[in-house]
Amino acid sequence: MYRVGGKPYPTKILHDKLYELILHEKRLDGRSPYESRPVNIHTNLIDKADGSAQVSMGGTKIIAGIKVDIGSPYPDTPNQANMTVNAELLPLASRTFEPGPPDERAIELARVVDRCIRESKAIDLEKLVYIPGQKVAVIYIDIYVLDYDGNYFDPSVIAAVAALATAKIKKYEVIDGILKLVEGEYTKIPIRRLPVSVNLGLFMDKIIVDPTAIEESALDTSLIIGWSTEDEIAAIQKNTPGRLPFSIVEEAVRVSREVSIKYRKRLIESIAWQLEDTP
Amino acid sequence: MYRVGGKPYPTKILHDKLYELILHEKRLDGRSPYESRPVNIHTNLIDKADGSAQVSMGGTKIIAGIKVDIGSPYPDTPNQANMTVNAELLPLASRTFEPGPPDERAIELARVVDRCIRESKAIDLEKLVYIPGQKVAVIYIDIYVLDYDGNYFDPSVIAAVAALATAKIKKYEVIDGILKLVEGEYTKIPIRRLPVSVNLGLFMDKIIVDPTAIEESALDTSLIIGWSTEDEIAAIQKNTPGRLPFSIVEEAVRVSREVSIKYRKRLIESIAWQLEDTP
Amino acid sequence: MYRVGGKPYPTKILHDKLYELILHEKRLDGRSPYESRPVNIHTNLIDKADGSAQVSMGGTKIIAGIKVDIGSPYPDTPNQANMTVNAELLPLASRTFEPGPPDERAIELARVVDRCIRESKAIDLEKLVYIPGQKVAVIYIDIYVLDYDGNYFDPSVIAAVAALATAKIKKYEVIDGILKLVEGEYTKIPIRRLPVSVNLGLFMDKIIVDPTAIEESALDTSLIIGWSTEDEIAAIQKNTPGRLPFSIVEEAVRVSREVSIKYRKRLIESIAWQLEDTP
Amino acid sequence: MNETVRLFTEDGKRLDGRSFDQMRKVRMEVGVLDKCDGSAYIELGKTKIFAAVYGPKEAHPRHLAQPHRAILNCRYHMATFSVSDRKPAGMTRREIELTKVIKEGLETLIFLEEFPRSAIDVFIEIIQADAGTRTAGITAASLALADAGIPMMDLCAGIAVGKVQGKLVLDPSEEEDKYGEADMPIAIAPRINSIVLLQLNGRLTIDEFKEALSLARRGIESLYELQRKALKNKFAGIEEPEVE
Amino acid sequence: MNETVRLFTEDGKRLDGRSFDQMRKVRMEVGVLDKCDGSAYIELGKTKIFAAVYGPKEAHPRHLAQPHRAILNCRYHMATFSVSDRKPAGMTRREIELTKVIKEGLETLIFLEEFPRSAIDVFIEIIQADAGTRTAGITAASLALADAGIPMMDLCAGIAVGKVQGKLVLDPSEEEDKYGEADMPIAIAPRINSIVLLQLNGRLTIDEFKEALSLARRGIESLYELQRKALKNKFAGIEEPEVE
Amino acid sequence: MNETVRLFTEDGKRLDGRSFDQMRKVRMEVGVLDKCDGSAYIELGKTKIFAAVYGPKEAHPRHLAQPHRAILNCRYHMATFSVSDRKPAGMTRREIELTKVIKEGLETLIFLEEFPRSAIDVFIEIIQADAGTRTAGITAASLALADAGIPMMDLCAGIAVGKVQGKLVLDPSEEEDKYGEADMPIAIAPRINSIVLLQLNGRLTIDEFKEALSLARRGIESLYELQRKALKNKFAGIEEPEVE
Repeated sequence: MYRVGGKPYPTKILHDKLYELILHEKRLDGRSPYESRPVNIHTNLIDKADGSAQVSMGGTKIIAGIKVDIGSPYPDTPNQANMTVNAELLPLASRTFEPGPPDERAIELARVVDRCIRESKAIDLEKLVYIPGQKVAVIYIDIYVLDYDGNYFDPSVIAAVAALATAKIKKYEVIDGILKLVEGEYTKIPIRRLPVSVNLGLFMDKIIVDPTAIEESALDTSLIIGWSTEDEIAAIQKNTPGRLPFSIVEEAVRVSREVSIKYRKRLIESIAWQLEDTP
Repeated sequence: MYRVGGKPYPTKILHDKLYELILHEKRLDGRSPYESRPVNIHTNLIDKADGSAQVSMGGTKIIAGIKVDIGSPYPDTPNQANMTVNAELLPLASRTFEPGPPDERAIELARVVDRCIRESKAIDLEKLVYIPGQKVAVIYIDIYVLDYDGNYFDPSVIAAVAALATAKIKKYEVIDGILKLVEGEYTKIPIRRLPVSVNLGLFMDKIIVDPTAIEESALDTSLIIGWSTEDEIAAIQKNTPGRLPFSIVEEAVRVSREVSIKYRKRLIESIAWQLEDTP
Repeated sequence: MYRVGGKPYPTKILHDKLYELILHEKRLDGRSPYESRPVNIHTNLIDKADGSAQVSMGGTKIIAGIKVDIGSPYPDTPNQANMTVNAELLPLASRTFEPGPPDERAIELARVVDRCIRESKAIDLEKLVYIPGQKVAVIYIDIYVLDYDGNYFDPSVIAAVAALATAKIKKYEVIDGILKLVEGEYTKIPIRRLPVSVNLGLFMDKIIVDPTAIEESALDTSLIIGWSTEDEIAAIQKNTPGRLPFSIVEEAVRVSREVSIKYRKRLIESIAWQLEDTP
Repeated sequence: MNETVRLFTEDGKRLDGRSFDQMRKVRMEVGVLDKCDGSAYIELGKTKIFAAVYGPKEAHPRHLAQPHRAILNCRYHMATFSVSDRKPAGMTRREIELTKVIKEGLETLIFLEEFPRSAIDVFIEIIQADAGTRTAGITAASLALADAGIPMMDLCAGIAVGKVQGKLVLDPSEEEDKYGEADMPIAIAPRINSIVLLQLNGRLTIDEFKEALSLARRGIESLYELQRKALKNKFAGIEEPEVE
Repeated sequence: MNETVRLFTEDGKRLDGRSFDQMRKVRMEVGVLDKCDGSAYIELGKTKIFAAVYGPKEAHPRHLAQPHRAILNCRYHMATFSVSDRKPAGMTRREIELTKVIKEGLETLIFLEEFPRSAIDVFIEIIQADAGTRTAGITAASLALADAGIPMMDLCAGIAVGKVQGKLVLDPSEEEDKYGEADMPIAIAPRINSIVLLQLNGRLTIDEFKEALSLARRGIESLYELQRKALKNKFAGIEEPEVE
Repeated sequence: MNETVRLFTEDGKRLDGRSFDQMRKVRMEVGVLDKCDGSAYIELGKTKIFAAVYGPKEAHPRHLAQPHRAILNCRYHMATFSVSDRKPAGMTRREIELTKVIKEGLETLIFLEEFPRSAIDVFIEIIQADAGTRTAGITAASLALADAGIPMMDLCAGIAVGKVQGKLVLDPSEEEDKYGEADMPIAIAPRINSIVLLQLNGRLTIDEFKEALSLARRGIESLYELQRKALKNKFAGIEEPEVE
C-alpha cells in the first residue's frame, strides 16, 4: 500500500479525498487534473525598474522586477553579462511565510527560475558585454510572491521572462575604451527563447497540473519541469519529499510539455514578443 | 476618557499618580514639569578618538566619540564630506538593553541624532572635501548609552555636538593632485551651528520635559524636537505609541524651544565655542 | 577542600573516580597520566587544496587544508605574507557541536593554532612577498574537527603544520613589476620551525596529558602550552574555568615540554621534514 | 544647491501642475490579497504599496506573549526594484526606523488589550517608492487592519508636507523632497483629533510648522474620506475610489 | 565554447579512459566516525565525503517538535578547501538548495512517523568536491542512517548523468560537467522503484531524458550493491568495498 | 623589526619613565553606574573600562537554565573609537575569544551553584584601549561582581607581563606590546593562590616564563590591595584609590 509519509491523520483524509476526485477527472476548484489556472500578465507596472511584470495564476500573485547595472564579468565568463535571481516569499502572501532572510524554499525558487532562464540560454548574455573582460551588464531579477495559493514556480518564471522581454535598459557606447551612457536612449534585453516551467503534483499514480495550496498540503510528491522550447527540457526539480515512481515519469514529461506550450502562448500574447535573435 | 493603551494595571496606577503630581507642578524627583535635569559635559576624555565627550543628564550617561577617516564621497554629493552616526544601547546601561546588533531603538536614536546634525547643517561638510568627487573626510559619530535613566536623546545630541566641536583632526594637503598628511598638524571640524534636541513626555494634556525612566514607563506619548537655532526646528520624532492631541502641539514646541536655549547655553559654556563660520 | 565549581553530582563522582585512578598512575583508557594517545598523520589527501593533512589522536580526528591566494599585505606589515586560521567544530564530530557560524570554542581553537604558528615564526612570511607593499601570498589555514574525543588542540596544530610543511603552492615571478604565474611549477611554503601544542588537564593537584572527552567533562581546569622549539614556549591558553594553582605551573611546563618533543618527532617522521631555513 | 533647480513654474504651479495644497492622484483598494486576514493597496502618484494583516493569533514564540495585551508586529519593507538604485535585499536602517514609527502609530489605535497573549502582524510592502511611502504605508495598513476586523479607535491616514524653495507644499514629489528644505510626514486619526505619527527632516520656523500641520490636516481629511469609501466599496463590492 | 575543448578521445573513450556508461572508482565505508550514532564515508573518484547521523533524539528547540512524526534536520556542507577556489565559510545558496533536495530525498524513505516529537540529524561534509557531490552525499547519508539503525523503507543511492558534446555519459567528471550541455543528478530507492531526488541543469530532449534515466538506473543498481556490501562489512568487520 | 625601535632609555628606564617592574597609574572606582546591580570603573594608564553586573536573575531564555547552578553570561566589548583605527561595530573574533577567557576566569570564583536556574550577566566595555584591556577588564569585572554582592571565593586582579628587547617588563605599554617579543596576560585570585586567566602570545624560555609569573604576581598583589580599598571606599563613600 502507498504511504503518506508521516502525515497527520486529517491530511491523510484530504489526500484520499483529492485522489478520489482525480480518479473522476475532477479537482476541488473544478479543474480537470491536467488543467492549469488562468494566467494574467501585466508588464511595466514599476517605472523605477528597468522591467517589471505582475503575474497571477489563480490565487497566486507574483511580481518580478528587473534592474540592470554595470559591473565586472566573472573571471570564467569574461564575455558574458552577469545575471542573478533573488526571490522572497513575502509574509503578505501566506501565514506560513516569515519575514527575514530568504529561507530554503525562497532560495530554491530563485535557483529554479535562474536555471530555467540560464540553461535555456533565454538571454543572449554575450550581447550585453560592453568591454570584454571588464564591463558587462549585471542583470538583477527580483521576484516577490505577493499572494500564495500554491505553485509559485510557474508564475514566477512567467513573470521573470515577461519582465525581461519587456524591459527597456539604458544604452551605453564605448568611446576610446571608456563606457559612456547614451542619454535618453534605451535598448532591449536580447531574448532568444521564452522558457516556462510546469509544476506537477502527484497523488499516488495520478498527476495534476499547477496545484493549489490545499492540494500541495496533501500531495505525495511534486516536480517542476522547465521547458526551453517545445521540444527541449531545460530544468527539472523534484521539490518536495515523497516517492516519484519510475512508472509515472514519462507521463509527467508529456503532460508538462502540453502545459508549457499553453503557458508560452499566453506569454507571447501578453508581451507581443517576436524572435529577434536566432542563436 | 483617556486610555492607557493596553498598559497593565500597575502602570495605570503609576500613570495616574504621576499625572496627579504634574497637575500640582511636581514630579517624583522634585522637578517641575518643564525643568530638565542638570547637564554635565566632559570633552576630550578619549585620546584615541579625534573628538569625544561624556555627557550626563541626571542618571543618564552618554559617551560619544568622533573618528575621521578619508574616503570617497557619495556619488550624489561629490562636494561633501560623509557623516555617519551609530548608536548602541549598552547592556551596562539598563536591564532592558540586550547585547547584540543595534535594535530599532538604537537605530532610531542614531537616526534622530543624525537628523539633528545633518538637517541643521551643523557641520560645514563642504569644507572637508580634499579632492572634489574623490577624497573627502568621513566622519564617524559613535554614541554609547552607558547608564540609562530616561531620555537618551538629549544628552546624545549634546555629546555628539560637543565631541564634534572640540575634535582635533588630522590635516591634509593636496600636492599635485595627491592627498598628503601634514604630520603633527591638526585642524578642527568646521561647526556652523549647535543643534540640540528636547525630549518631551505627555501625560494626558500635560507636558513634561526630559522624562526619567520611570516616567517613560508610564507616559501617554513622547516627542523629540530638534532645534537648529533658537528659531528653527530641524527635526521632530514622535518616538513612542500613543495619541498626540493636536491641542497640545503648539505648547510642546514653545516649551521645547525654551529648554533648547538652556541646553545650548550649557553646551557653549562647556566647549567654549564661538561661531567661526557663518554659512 | 577543593571545589568542583557548580558541577552536578554525577560529574563530581566521575571527577573523584578519575582522580583516584590518576593517584595510581592510571586512566580510564589505560594510559598513564603523562602519556598522549597515538598520533596518525596523513598528508596531501585533498588534491584541490594546496596542502592538507588528516590527523587522528586517539578518537579525535582533524582535517586541515591550506589554500594560498594572492592579495594585498596589511598596511602595518607590507613585507609579510598574510595568514589566517579558521576552525569549525563540525556537528559530525560530537552531539555537542551545532551547525552554524563558529562559536567561541571554534574561534578559540583557530586563534590558539594561529598563535602557535605565528608567534613561533614557523612560516617565513617575508619570503612570500611578491611585490613589497602590494602583492603577497595570503595563506588560509582551515581546520575541521571531524570526530571529537577530547583535546582538539594538539592534533589541530599538528595537522596545520603538517599541511603547511607539505604544501605545494603556485609559483609566481615578477616581470616588469607585474606578477605572473609560472605555469606548471610549484614551490613550497618556507617553514622555519615546527610548533606543537600540548593540552594538559588538571585534576586537583595532578596533571594529565591529552585528555579525552570524558576526562574533559570532569577535569578541574586545563591548559594548552604551545612550543616553538624544544626550549621555547610560544603560546599558552588556559581554556576552561577552574583554578590553576601556582604550585602546579612549573610541573605543567616541564611535562608539556616532554610531550612536545614526542609530538614534534612524530610530525617530522610523517612529513620527512628538514630544516631548510634558519631564521 | 537648490537654487539651480526650479521647482515651480512661472505661474506658481508645481512642476507636475499641482497647486501647493494638492495631493497627487490617490487610489485605494481593500481586500486585494487572499491569504491574509485583511489587506489593502494604495497608489499615491507612482508610489504603490500593499499592506496585509494577520491576527489576532497566538503569539509566537510564546515567551514574547504579553499577559495583558496583544503584541503588534510590523514590517515596512521595500522591494529591491522599488527605487532608482536597486535597494539591497534585507532591512536597511531606514526601513527599521520607519517600521518603528509606523508600528507605534498603529499601536496607538488598536485595542490591543482586548486580545491578551495574542499577536497581530502587519506587513507593508513598497513595490514602487516615489515619495510618501511611510505615510501612504500607514494609510494602507490602517485599511488592512479594518479589513481584518481588528477593533480600532479610529482609522488613520498620513501625508507629508514639504518645504520647497521657501514654500510649503502638500505631498511633495520625489524631486521636491530631494531639492527641498524640509519634509514632514504625519499621520492623523481624524475622529479622535490626534497625531499618531510625526517626523520632521529639515528646517522649519515655528510658524511654518503650524502652517504645515494645518495643511497636512486638510489633506488627511480627504484621505480619510477615501478610506471610508474604500471600506464601503469592499463590502458593497464596488470599484475602488480614486481622486485627483 | 564547448566546441574547442575535446572531451572524448578518438576511439570514443572519455578523457579519463572510461566508457560512456562507466562510473568512476567508488569506495564506501560504514561506521567511520565514533561519536555519532551512524556514519559513512564515500569516495567517488576524487570526491570525498563524510556523513554522520544523530537520533532519533529529543527535538530541540521544543516548539519545532511535531506531534505525529520526527523532524529531519540535514546539512550538506563543503569544506573551504574542497574546491579549486576557496569557498567562503558559511552556507552558500547552492549548499542551502542541495541541503533541501537531499533532506527531502531522505525524508521520503525514513519512517519518521515512528518517532513522534523527535529529531533525526544528518550531516554531510564534502571534504573534496570533484563532481557528483550531491548524489554521492545522499548515498553516504543513506548508509549513515542505516548504520544508525534508523528504520527506512529502502536505501537510496544517487549518480549524475551528463550530456557532453551531444552524448550522454554516466557520472560526469568535473571537466565534463563544466563543458557539457546538461547535468542530471538523480537518486533512486531501487527496491521500491522510486526516484527520491531529481534535478536537471541543462538541456535534454525527451528521448535523451528517458535514456538518461535508464543510464542512471543501471549505475545506481551497482551502487546499491556496494552499499549493501559496505553495511555487511561493517557488521562483519571486513574491509570496505571498492569498485572500478 | 624591533631592532630599529628603541624601547629603553640609556639608564635602563622604559620610554614612559617606568622601571621594569612598575605598573602604569591605576585608578579604580566601584558603583559608578546606577541601573545595574554592581559596577566598577578602572583606568590603567590611558586604558579606560567600565564593568557592570546584573543578577542573579532568572535565566532567559528558559531552556538555557541549568538545574544545578547559575549560568554566567559575559561580554568583553570595545567601543569603536577606543582604538587608533576605528573598530567596526559588532563583535570581532578577538573580542569573542577574550570574552571566553574572562568569563572562565570569573566563573572560577563565583559560587554559581548557590543560584540554580539563574543567570548572572557581566558586561565589560572598553572605552579606551591602550594595552592591558583584558586584564584590567577582568579586574574591573571582579569589582563589579563584589559590588553586586555576588558571593565569590576571592576577588581576582590581572596584569600583563611583556618581553621587550630581551627584558621582562610589567604592564607593557601599547608600544612595548607592539614591538616586543611576548605578551603574557594573567589574572590571579591571590587569597586562594590560583591563576584564573592565563595566556601567552610570543616566545619565552622556561626561565623567563617563571620570572614573568612572579613579576605578575607582585603586580597583582598591589592591584588586589587597590581593589579592596575601592570596595571599602564605595561603602564608606570616600574618593577612589589611585596609585602611581
